Amino acid sequence: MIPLSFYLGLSALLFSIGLYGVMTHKNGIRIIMCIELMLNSANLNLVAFSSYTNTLDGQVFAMFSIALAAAEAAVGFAIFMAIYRMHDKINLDELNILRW
Amino acid sequence: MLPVASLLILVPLIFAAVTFFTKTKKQAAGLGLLGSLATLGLTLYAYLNFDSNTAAMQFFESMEWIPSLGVNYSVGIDGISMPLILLNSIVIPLLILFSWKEDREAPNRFYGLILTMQAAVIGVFVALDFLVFYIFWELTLIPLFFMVNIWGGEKRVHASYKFFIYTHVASLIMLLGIFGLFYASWQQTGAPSFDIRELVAQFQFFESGLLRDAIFLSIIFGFLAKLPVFPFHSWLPDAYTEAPTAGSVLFILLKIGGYGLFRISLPMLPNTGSPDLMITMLGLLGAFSIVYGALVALRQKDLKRMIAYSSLSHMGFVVLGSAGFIALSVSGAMFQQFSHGLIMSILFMSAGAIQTTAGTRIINNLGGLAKKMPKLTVVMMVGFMASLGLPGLSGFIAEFLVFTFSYVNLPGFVLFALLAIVITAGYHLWAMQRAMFGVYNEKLGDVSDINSLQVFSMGAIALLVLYFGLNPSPVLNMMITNSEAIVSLAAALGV
Amino acid sequence: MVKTALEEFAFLIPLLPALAFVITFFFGKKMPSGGAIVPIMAIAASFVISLAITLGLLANPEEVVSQSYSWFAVLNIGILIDPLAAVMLSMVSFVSLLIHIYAVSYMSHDPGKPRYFAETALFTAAMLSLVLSDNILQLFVSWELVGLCSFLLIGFWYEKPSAAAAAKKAFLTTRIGDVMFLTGIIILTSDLMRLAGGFQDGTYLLRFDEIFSYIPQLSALQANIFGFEVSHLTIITLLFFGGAVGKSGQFPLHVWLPDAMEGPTTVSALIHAATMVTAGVYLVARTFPMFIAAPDSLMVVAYLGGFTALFAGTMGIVMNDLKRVLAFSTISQLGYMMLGLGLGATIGLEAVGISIFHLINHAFFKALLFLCAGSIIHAVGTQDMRELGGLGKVMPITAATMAIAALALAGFGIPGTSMGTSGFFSKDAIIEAAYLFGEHSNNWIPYLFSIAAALLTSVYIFRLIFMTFTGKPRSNYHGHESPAIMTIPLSILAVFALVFGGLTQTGFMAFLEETFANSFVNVDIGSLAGIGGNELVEAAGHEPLLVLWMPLIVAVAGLAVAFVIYYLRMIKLGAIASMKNPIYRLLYKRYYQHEIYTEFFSLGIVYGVVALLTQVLDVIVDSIVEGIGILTVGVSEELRRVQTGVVQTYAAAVIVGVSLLIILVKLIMEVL
Amino acid sequence: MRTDRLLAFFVALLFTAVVVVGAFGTSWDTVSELPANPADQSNIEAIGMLIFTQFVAPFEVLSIVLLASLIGAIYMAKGEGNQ
Repeated sequence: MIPLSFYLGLSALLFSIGLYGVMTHKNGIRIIMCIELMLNSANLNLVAFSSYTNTLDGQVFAMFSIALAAAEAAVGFAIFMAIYRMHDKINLDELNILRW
Repeated sequence: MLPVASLLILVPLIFAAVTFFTKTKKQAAGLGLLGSLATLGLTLYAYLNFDSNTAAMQFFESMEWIPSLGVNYSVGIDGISMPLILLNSIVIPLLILFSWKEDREAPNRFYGLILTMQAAVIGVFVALDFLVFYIFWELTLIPLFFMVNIWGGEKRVHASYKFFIYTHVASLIMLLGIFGLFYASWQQTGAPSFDIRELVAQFQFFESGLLRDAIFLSIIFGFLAKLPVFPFHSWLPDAYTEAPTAGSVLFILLKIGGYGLFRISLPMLPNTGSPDLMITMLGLLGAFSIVYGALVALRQKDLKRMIAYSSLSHMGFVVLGSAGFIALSVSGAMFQQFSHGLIMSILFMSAGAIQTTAGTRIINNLGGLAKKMPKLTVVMMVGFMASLGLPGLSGFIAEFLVFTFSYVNLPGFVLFALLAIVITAGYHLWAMQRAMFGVYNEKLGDVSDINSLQVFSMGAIALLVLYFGLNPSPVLNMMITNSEAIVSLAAALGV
Repeated sequence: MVKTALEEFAFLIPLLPALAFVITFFFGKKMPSGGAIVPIMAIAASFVISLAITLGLLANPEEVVSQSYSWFAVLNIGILIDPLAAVMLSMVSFVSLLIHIYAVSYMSHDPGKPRYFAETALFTAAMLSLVLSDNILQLFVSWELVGLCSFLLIGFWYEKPSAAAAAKKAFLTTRIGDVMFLTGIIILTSDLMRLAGGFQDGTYLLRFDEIFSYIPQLSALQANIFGFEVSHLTIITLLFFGGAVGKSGQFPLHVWLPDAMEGPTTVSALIHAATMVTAGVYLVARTFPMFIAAPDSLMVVAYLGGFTALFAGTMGIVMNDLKRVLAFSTISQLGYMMLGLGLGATIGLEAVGISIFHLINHAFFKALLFLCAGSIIHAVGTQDMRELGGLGKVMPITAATMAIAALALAGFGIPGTSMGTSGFFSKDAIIEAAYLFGEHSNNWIPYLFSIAAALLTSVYIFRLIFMTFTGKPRSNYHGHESPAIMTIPLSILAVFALVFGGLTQTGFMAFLEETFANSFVNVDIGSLAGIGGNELVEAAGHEPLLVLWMPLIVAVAGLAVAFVIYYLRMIKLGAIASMKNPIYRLLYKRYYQHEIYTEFFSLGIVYGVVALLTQVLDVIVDSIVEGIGILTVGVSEELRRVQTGVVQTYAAAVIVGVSLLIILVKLIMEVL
Repeated sequence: MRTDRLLAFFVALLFTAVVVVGAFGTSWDTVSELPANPADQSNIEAIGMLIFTQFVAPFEVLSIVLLASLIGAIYMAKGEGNQ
């Protein structure tokens, strides 16, 4: 049987990839995609724990989390569209009006 | 019997609230005067019904507030607080009369803040619960901050922030000490309590000497910064100088630092880990403040700043007398608080009157004012003479008691502080000679004497200074009763 | 019966002038001549009461008037009228009364009359209260109050900058002495508390009888100062004497007294000649049992007094200002009184007698001298002797009375008889005592001081007389004799200056020697002297004839010198009395004390230290506080750059933070 | 730019290392054997039951959140100008 740790390791790897993407990319769309990746790695954790502890709560949570991810993506893209209309770009590096 | 202690807080507070909503200056000043007179009436009622032969709490009231934390709303008056309440209630109506004819913006707020201040200060004096005490303690900051910030002089913003932040930080450190006291006592007794007297009594049972020292030092730091004494005085010259006359007088009436010293710190003092060290520290701070304040005052060019430093010098007596730690030196310190409030009120009112009429407070730019302002000169002379400790005026009684009876335990410090007497006389006379005597400085133009209301208010305080200098017993007796209680507590513990 | 009834009124002695002060101060403007009548009536009443009590006391010196009331805390106020206080009371109220009457005319043109009379009334009240206090604290309180009145009255013409400055100087200089006095009281109180084991109900520790009863224990207490073992009693008495030095203008705190002449002449006569300046002498006399029981203290008193007598005399001979000559003369005579007290080391209680005798006589003739000077100034308008001359014809009464006063000051009289001016009997007694002291202890310095000072006294006072009243006017002025209201007090004082000493000589001394043996205090001076290591001898009577005549000889010599130089003008003064002559310049500049004190001590040292303290310490403390504020703002200014506004940075920071936190927690868990 | 990427890489690496070490270093309190039921691998019915019984309240809240975010997203994406 595959130990739980392997799942966790995989999820950590996925999360890190998403993180790396968030940190390096400038395009908002890409960043949202990377965030999705991170979310899904978390979902993977939930499901894994759910299976290995023989309860279903984790899977239910994963469902909720997916639904929330959808909402987040929807709002996120909508925001980017609004930004795009204002600035003609969605380069997050230059959107630093909250600086200092 | 009336619940005087609560009424003394409530009456000025209600009047303050109403005053804030008045529209004209007349209404505001009138309501302010009415409120302060009502407070004075209550205080006189309390004073006449006061028994000065017992150190016990009188007019005691208590109500549960937050039972789970042992917080009660409990108030009462004893010989430590009675004279200070009296001082406050006497000076505030006179202060309102003094500024009656001055024109200023937002008079409703001005008089409202004065009454708020009175309520807050009296609240500190009557509170017997640490939480109530602390709430009123912090409440005093607000009127003073706005007094300086709105109606102050040129550098008012800086001065007000400096004062606020400085003493607020000190208060927070004091709050830490209070919490330490609270938790340690909770651990000791198993029941939470914020009662000042109980916590102070519990203090001696804490096992760790380090804990006791830490609690004592953090609490006394709040008091020393509020008094203030060297080296915690930096806020004083700026705030006192930049404040309007009424603000300076309110600062003078802010006697809560010394009050805390007598109410909380002194009973704790013998039970600290190293009482001798603490007494030496206090004695040193006190004696040094006396000499230091006098020396720095000698160098000031601004009349008001000079008075501010002289106030610092006087506050040294409070600490030195407390450190002397025998009944008469402690009551001398208490009396110094009382008499200082009266004397400094006169001095700040005089400086304010000079600034209003002559337009400057720089001593060298004045000169020969006595010719144009004879009434002011007489009253101011009384104030100055009292401030330099002339016998027959109240300042001397305090200084004599502090010096003479602190000498028993702290001879070296007293001899050092005695140096200040000549210096004190020096700067007072120098200022008097330059500003009031000599040839009239024609550049000042046509100055007029103080108006009759001002003569009345300053004259009344001057008469009180004289009265308490000749017959201090009406307030001194209750102080002695209470300081004997404080000191005998220490003696019972074998300190 | 009569006496007990009088005792009931004793409290009125200081109270009436105090009331007069209040009335004159507030309502004087509405009364004729500035309300002068109120203080005059009050002081007259005080004088009558004092005199009546004194007369009662003369009959029965054992039964002194003594009343004590609780004041505040454990301290009291009270009245003690023993022989010492009684004579002082009578003198003070009498002289004050005469000067008040004189001042009605003298001050008649001054717009500040109500203030003047109010302040002199207050002064009289304080002075009387000083004299009759029965405890050291009340004495100190009154002591300070007379100082205040002196300050106010010197600065009476406050618009004159020199007057305001002189007032300040007087107050500050005496304040130095006052601090010493106060320190003495503080040490005394704490010692007494220790010895008595705290305060008992009903006993007032600071009352003189209590203090005196602890003298042996006090002298047994030893303190170590700079390696010297010193008795507490010595410290206390020297500190008291420090107060007396300030108040009575002894070297080195005498500098204020000549400047104090800026006040009205009546003030100089009242305060700076007759009454206040003698308070120091009174203090030492009052606490004489302590002084005699303290080793060395009386020596200091004697030497300083003798030195001051001589030192002030040297400056007196070169002054050109009428009042300044008299001021230096006052300092010199006060030195005699101190010397007389200091000689108590040899002659015991008699010292109080001769010293106070001189004090009283001096009050009469010195007040008279000042009032005469005032009469001249009032008439002529100048007080520079170089501009005067030949006034004897214009102002005969003034000239005659002033000559009498000068004779009294110089001490003219015939030894061995009761023929002589007042000053003769008292000054002679002091000089003889100094001789006795020299013979007894083989220490002739006090005697030499006193005899040299006697010569100088005679020279400067007759110089004044000759320069003012003889010869021709040296400037244009129109003098006239003063009105009767001024000359009558002059005449009364002249009578006293002439005959008081001769009439009361023996009785006075005997009366005063009862001071410390009566129903209030009863101390054995002889045994106290033993404690202090002072050997007493039986007093005078067997000195060589030359010694008895010596004071008169030097007085006549002084008169002769003054006559030759200033009347006959046989010696050209131009060469000697010029600023080129270093001795003359030294004397004229008053030994440069003013320069030394103001520039060296006060400016150089005190001001320098103050500057240092202020500039450095206050700035440091303040800048620490301000610095903390600036630091906080500065650091946050830098720290806020962390908020880049870029989401990725925040994400990275969060992740790094979480990771590091986990590692940290893990590490801590490992260690524990 | 390069340093940024490198930095990001190290941050990600740090995080991976921490989590992986944590995951492998911990003894997880899991069931010893996964419930092997070859016949019925699906647990959708059980999940559905849970959602509509125990977790019904969060489910309802979530539906509102979804709705709200949808409306918000549409509103924002549409923009103000082009009706």
